[in-house]
Amino acid sequence: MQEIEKKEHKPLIVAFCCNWCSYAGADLAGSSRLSYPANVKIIRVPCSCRVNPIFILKAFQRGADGVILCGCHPGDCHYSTGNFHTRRRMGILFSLLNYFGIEKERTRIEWVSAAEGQKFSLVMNDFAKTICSLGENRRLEDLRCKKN
Amino acid sequence: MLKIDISSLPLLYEKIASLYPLVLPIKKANEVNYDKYSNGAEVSLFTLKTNKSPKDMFFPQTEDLMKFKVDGQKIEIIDTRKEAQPFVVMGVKACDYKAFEVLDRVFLVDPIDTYYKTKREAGIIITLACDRPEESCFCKAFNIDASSPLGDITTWKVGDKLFWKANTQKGKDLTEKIKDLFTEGDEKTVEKAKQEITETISKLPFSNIDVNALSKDEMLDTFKSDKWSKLSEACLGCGTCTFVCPTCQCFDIREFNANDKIMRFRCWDSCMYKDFTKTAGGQPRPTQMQRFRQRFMHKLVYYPENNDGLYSCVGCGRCVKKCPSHLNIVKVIKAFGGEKK
Amino acid sequence: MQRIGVFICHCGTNIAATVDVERVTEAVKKEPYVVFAQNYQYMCSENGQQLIKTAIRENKLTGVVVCSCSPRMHEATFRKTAEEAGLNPYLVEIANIREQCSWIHKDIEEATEKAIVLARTAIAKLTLNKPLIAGETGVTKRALIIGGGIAGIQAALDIADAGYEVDIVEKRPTIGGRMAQLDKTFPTLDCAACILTPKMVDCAQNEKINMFTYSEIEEVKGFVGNFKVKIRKKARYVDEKKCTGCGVCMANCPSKKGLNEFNMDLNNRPAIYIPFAQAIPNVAVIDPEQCLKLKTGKCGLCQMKCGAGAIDYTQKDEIVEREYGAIVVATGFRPIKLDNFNEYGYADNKDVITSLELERLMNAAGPTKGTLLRPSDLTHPKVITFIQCVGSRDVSGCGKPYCSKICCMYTAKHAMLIREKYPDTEVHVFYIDVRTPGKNYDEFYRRAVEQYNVDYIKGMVGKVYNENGKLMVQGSNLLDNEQITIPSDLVVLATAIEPDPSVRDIATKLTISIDTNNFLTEAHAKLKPVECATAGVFLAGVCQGPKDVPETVSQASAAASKVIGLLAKDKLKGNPCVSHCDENTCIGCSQCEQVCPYGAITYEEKEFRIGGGKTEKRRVACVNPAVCQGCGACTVTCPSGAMDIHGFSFEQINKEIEAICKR
Amino acid sequence: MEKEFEALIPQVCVITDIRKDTPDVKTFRVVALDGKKPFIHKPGQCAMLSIPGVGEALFSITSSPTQTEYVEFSIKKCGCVTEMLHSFEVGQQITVRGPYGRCFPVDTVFKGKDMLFIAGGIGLAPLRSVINYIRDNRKDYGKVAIVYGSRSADDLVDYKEIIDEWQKEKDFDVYLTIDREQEGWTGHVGFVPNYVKEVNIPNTYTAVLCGPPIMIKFTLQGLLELGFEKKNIYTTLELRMKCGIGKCGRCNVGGKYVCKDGPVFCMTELDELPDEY
Amino acid sequence: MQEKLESLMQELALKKIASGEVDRVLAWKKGESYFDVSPAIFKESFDGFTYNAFCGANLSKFLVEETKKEGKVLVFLKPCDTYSFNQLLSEHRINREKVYVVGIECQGKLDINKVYAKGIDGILDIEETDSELKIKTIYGDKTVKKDEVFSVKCETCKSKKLVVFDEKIVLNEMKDNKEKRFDIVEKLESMTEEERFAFWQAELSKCIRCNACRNVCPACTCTNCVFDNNKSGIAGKANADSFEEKLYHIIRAFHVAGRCTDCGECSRVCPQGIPLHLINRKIIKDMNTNYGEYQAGETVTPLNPIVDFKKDDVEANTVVGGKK
Repeated sequence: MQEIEKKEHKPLIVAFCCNWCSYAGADLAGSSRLSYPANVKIIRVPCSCRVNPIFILKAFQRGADGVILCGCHPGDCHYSTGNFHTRRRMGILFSLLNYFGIEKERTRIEWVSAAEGQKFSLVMNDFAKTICSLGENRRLEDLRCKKN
Repeated sequence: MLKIDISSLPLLYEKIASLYPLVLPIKKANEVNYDKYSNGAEVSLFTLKTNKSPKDMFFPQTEDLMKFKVDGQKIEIIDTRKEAQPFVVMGVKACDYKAFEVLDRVFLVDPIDTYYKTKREAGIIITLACDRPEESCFCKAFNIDASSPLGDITTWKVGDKLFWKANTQKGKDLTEKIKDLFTEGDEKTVEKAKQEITETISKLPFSNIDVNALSKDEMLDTFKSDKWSKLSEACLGCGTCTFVCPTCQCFDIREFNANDKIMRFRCWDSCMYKDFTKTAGGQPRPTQMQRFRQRFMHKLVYYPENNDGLYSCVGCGRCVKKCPSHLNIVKVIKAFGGEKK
Repeated sequence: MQRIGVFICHCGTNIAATVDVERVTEAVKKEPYVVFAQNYQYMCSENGQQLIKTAIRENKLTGVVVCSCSPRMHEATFRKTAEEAGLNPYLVEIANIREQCSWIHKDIEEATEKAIVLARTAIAKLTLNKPLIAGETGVTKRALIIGGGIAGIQAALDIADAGYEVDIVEKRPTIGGRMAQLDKTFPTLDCAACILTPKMVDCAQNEKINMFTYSEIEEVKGFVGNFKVKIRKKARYVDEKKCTGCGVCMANCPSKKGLNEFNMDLNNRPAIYIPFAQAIPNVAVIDPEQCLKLKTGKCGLCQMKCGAGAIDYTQKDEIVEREYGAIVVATGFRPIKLDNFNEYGYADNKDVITSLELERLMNAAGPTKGTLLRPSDLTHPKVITFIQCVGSRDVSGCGKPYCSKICCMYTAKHAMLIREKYPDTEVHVFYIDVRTPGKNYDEFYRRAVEQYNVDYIKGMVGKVYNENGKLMVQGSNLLDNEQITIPSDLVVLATAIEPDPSVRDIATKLTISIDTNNFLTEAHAKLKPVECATAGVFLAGVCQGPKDVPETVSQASAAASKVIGLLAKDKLKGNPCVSHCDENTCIGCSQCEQVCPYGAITYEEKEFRIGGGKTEKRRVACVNPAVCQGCGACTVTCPSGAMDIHGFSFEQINKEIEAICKR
Repeated sequence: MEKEFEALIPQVCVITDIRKDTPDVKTFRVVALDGKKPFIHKPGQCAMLSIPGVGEALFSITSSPTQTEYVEFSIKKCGCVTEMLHSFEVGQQITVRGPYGRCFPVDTVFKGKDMLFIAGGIGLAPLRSVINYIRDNRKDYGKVAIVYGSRSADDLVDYKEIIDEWQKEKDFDVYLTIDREQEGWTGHVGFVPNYVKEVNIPNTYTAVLCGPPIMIKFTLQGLLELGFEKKNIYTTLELRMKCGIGKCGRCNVGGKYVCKDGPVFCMTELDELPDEY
Repeated sequence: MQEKLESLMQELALKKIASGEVDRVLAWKKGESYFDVSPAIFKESFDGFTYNAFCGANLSKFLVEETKKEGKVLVFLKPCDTYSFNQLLSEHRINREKVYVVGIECQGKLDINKVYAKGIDGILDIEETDSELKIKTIYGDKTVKKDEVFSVKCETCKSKKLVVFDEKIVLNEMKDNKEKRFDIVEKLESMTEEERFAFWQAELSKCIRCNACRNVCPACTCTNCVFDNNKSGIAGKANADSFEEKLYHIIRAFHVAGRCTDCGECSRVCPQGIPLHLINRKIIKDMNTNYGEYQAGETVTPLNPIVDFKKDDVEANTVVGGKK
């Protein structure tokens, strides 16, 4: 038992949140005191469509174990069409990553509105749980970024 | 002269690998390259041309030079050089072996490149005589005898046997440690095989190349020749030729910002890349023709000029096979008259 | 060398209770470029801000990180603080250690760790921040109003009153819109025409107002303050300047079988017509679909009879190009089509009518000259049944899920008016709920019930069918819990309203968003109800959501005040966090242009030096910073990486990722 | 194992002084961590400075070998490394390796000669080393003439040193010029190549040129017109360099590696090289 | 037949040059042997002009630079090359007015490496018939059926339609083979995540980062690639860690998504035989399945699936790369 505890890897999750909906949703989760794991770290972007696939790969390279994108619900984008683009791009990217054998569950996209603090917290808890069960990201790691 | 059944080679690999790391042509995902032997690896020793040359073993495509830790205004340098452990490279062909001499003349002249030197000293090279040269081979043009390469140990494949001969002390020491796998071999069989190979080589389509016939014009005339633009017109500017070449040694020094340190490493670079010589201030070789010319001028003119006439090409033919546009040094040599009349 | 100051807010105990602010302060001091770190009770307070200002001055800070609440809360505050201390406001970054940290984590250790990471990330980003200066653009001092209904008219008058030029573009031949069709208005029962027509006349007479009736929007380019709009003036075949509105042409027109749109198709009009007597402009228009001259070439009567010589059969559509600083969209509504509601028998029975048709039937200028006669046999209906919520609050998919908002009140109005004028008439109203919030609204409804004895039945109507010339209205009375059938002479459907279909096209041209019900989306449901996400475009009236006249008028005035506020500025300050293109890298592939929701990207052929004294012409993307809103869609689409965005640059986000992942 | 010296591994040095020479040129004084001069060099040689995480770049050493306390680099802001260097404050550590390259032939060819130094802008940096070397070994050399020009008075690097020291030196003629008229400037106005012709230095001098390519081109023309011989004209080349030890192949021009065989070249040598610098 | 085609092409080229209609001709030139063909510009001399089963190179990308020069160029494009040409037109990379496009017949191109793989080496000469290669080697004569040595891109030819041309030379019917286009992709999809990972790890670990795939790719016409641009944060030349190759190929595939015409040049030129086209083809397959059939380059349109969208697109999480 003890050994298992020692080996337990604390996953790191990078969440990209759009400024208008999901970041506000996260704020609401905060002001509603709805907790989610501390290893979820949020990066604010103007719109989910600002998230370049390079950012996602970079996060994995640097040691993230899961990457989640949050944006306004389709149709509610502050910039009217941004998240529609995100949806396609990420559909293609996530599928491609999976095609390369990277676990599908490591990448996720969720639509969280400014009013959905509850959802934000639920999503993050769920995602963190999923990543925990997947364990450390080994298939898209960069050994140079590991501690030694 | 020793010999071993080709069918027993797996035993030999195991045995050597139990003593030293063993590197030899291994087939992975359908392609043969030099790779570290491990149990279960698909060894393809007799593949004539590995995609990459064995220069990788001494001058790796990417090599850490040092690390830095930065703390405020302070910098700490961490030397990452390791004491090189002996290792064995097996199956090196005559051309690739000759290429080490070309590299030595770059890395081992003052100031000595210790990264290269330590590996070069630690490496035990087992060469393999060619038994079935291909149409892209033209090592003979550079006076390389594919039938009897040098190295610490030379091997020949004759029929179902591999003949083994140690040339140097390093080679002899290794042989000593594994000699129970061998039986005594007959020198004459090898001699006969050598003759056959030499004969085959003379039949190769490129056997008419004669670098001595290369026009002995003034260097600058060759440089200014209008042939270059025609020769290079299909060049894509990729680095395939340079990266498969056993003698190309251009490198870049770059840094990687890892999480807790900065790693400075060097990696192969190619004079064919457009950013190779580019600076904020300008670009001395702005066109692909100039970059193409630089590569071949370097191989056929500049390098020999600095190295007692030794060409920086060993006729391995990899660029002939691999260039996406089928441009290669043979065409250049021929364009400048390097053909037997 | 950069000099960064980090300020950690306790937010009373909101942060300090779970985050060890002292430890965060010590930790950030070790980060590169940080020369100053301090924590304080309330950073956003006067004292806290003063502290920041002092530190900026004393330590010559080149950047500030505030670890506090969400940037959505106080980013603007701290930017202003920095600016007051002489630091570019965009050299301020916020680390959100309240909403994203102290409020959601209980464990002090964990929360402190995270706060440090968040601070580190903000510092990392800040090292790449560039001072940004908001660009300025001029403002064309003229507004465009799309739609000439009461919303458009009110907005136009308000804006004109402030001294700015206004253009109204109305697709119909006259302004006035739906309100002109109404008979009386609730809750005061004054005549719609009496209160509307003076406003219409004002519009016509106001020097500042320019009307483009019978015109449509062809193309919209540009951006807030600088819109360039092409207006298509459809051919009227009547010279507006010459026509006196005498009506001789109408009398002489032989083709009289056109449906009168103004009267909800309840009667006919000639091919050349003036929609109604008080039309503004009072100018005739020829319906080309109906006009014999235009269709067959034979006729020309009107031209012969016209004393003013205003008729011109050769007239063509004309495109006018105008510039505007702001745009108000007031495209209004129409009643929904009732194709999905066979149960009410609207298509089969002439005497099942919509409320708007009833308005016309009751109007003195309507087809029956104001006498309430039922359409089938022009007799006076004795029993009238109103059915409410026809197509409204309908989640079955046949109608609209929303409440059309005006039906309860106008039904009460109709019922009351009928009972007033024809006391012998029996009036029944089927309703689901009666919603009458609004000043004097409930009183109005109660008058209908109490004073005029209108029979309100809570329940839905299942079917309306014709039995021996009587319309049988079968419904349920929920209060008495019984099925009832009311034989009626006239059935009036309180039909749901929907945005005018032209709004879709307008929305596309203006790049403003539309919700699932085709209503235009305001920038914020509560705080920006008349603004659009697209700067410089404002909403008025039902195009944004169901509204009655008073509400429409107030929204129109609100939109007008926003427009006036905008036009009053000589320069507009833009958001500097916008895209920009590295022209040396751009290959002109046009992908970014495709994804830009604002049309902010255009392409230009530019001359570039390529070395050796030579130049090369290349097609490169150019971003109009005044139009760009900074979403970043282009940055990801760009394959060459030429597109980047200030404030959220490639390098900045990369740096943030690196900082977050550092363990 | 005692690790062998590796030319690619730098030493950590520290910046002990930063002097702002012009709006975009700063001179950095650098010593090793032990406070001593990091290496012994010859005039005209270069060294590789680097800021880990930012990059490495080659700079000519501006201080004279006769300066035994420290080395100095005059650096113009023009790229990411230089920009970073400019933002540094005293006490900052950087890494240094070198010296690299061939120096000016101060102990052979230049000995006993009359010297003409022509520099434009930051081109004075490598020459300052030679000039000061000559000052410190005055008896070994003949007369010295210096023609130095820049865009404006503010852009004249080391102006104070020139005024205070060089101009006062015996047998030193210093000619300063700026490209355009400027308030407060009483000296010569005009481009360097023209000024060189105007001051009319005897063609028996040995000339050393350093500056932007366009200046070199026209000055060289001018010198040849004045009857200077190519074998008496020297210049320095600047190319993209990475390793500094003639191995990485980047600065290869003809058979030469600029980092190893240069950067100092005699004009006669350059004539034999392909025109790719 | 091959010779007939070749001579017709040459005739046309000569005619167009003689009439002054075009200034030069972009075609293939024979080098040291039958299969040694390079793209080349012909102007005065047509020495070495050739068109045979080894003329696999897609000439469309050369036009980006060619059309910047003076004068009009005549180019021979195979059916799949015409798609690239159209795509480049969509991206404003080629000046159409400066090109005279001659669409030519293609019965599938061959891969000399597949000949080698059959154990045939020391090749001196090759004679091509309609269905076979007669190969003379120093180790004896061999015969190989053409359809056994089709280059990867031609094994599953997506289309033999010439989508753009000013003139065409087609003597025989051409057959595509698009039914099998996604077979290997599907096979990979049916593997488990772990197997797929192992497959790609093995393939990509061979990558030597020579950039041949990028430099040959007609969709990669950036003058300043993100991998060369230090500002991008991912600039790199080294395959320093297994991550780098993945990053390189994923980002490259993503950057050409929607613009890749599936011409297969990347796989043809890879010196390490990495089936790079399978990456792009997966994206094409995903886009076809989820966002509607689309073939880049079929028409000149800048609107491709990656810049387009529908309001009711499938959710990104539901698009999967294959089996769990």
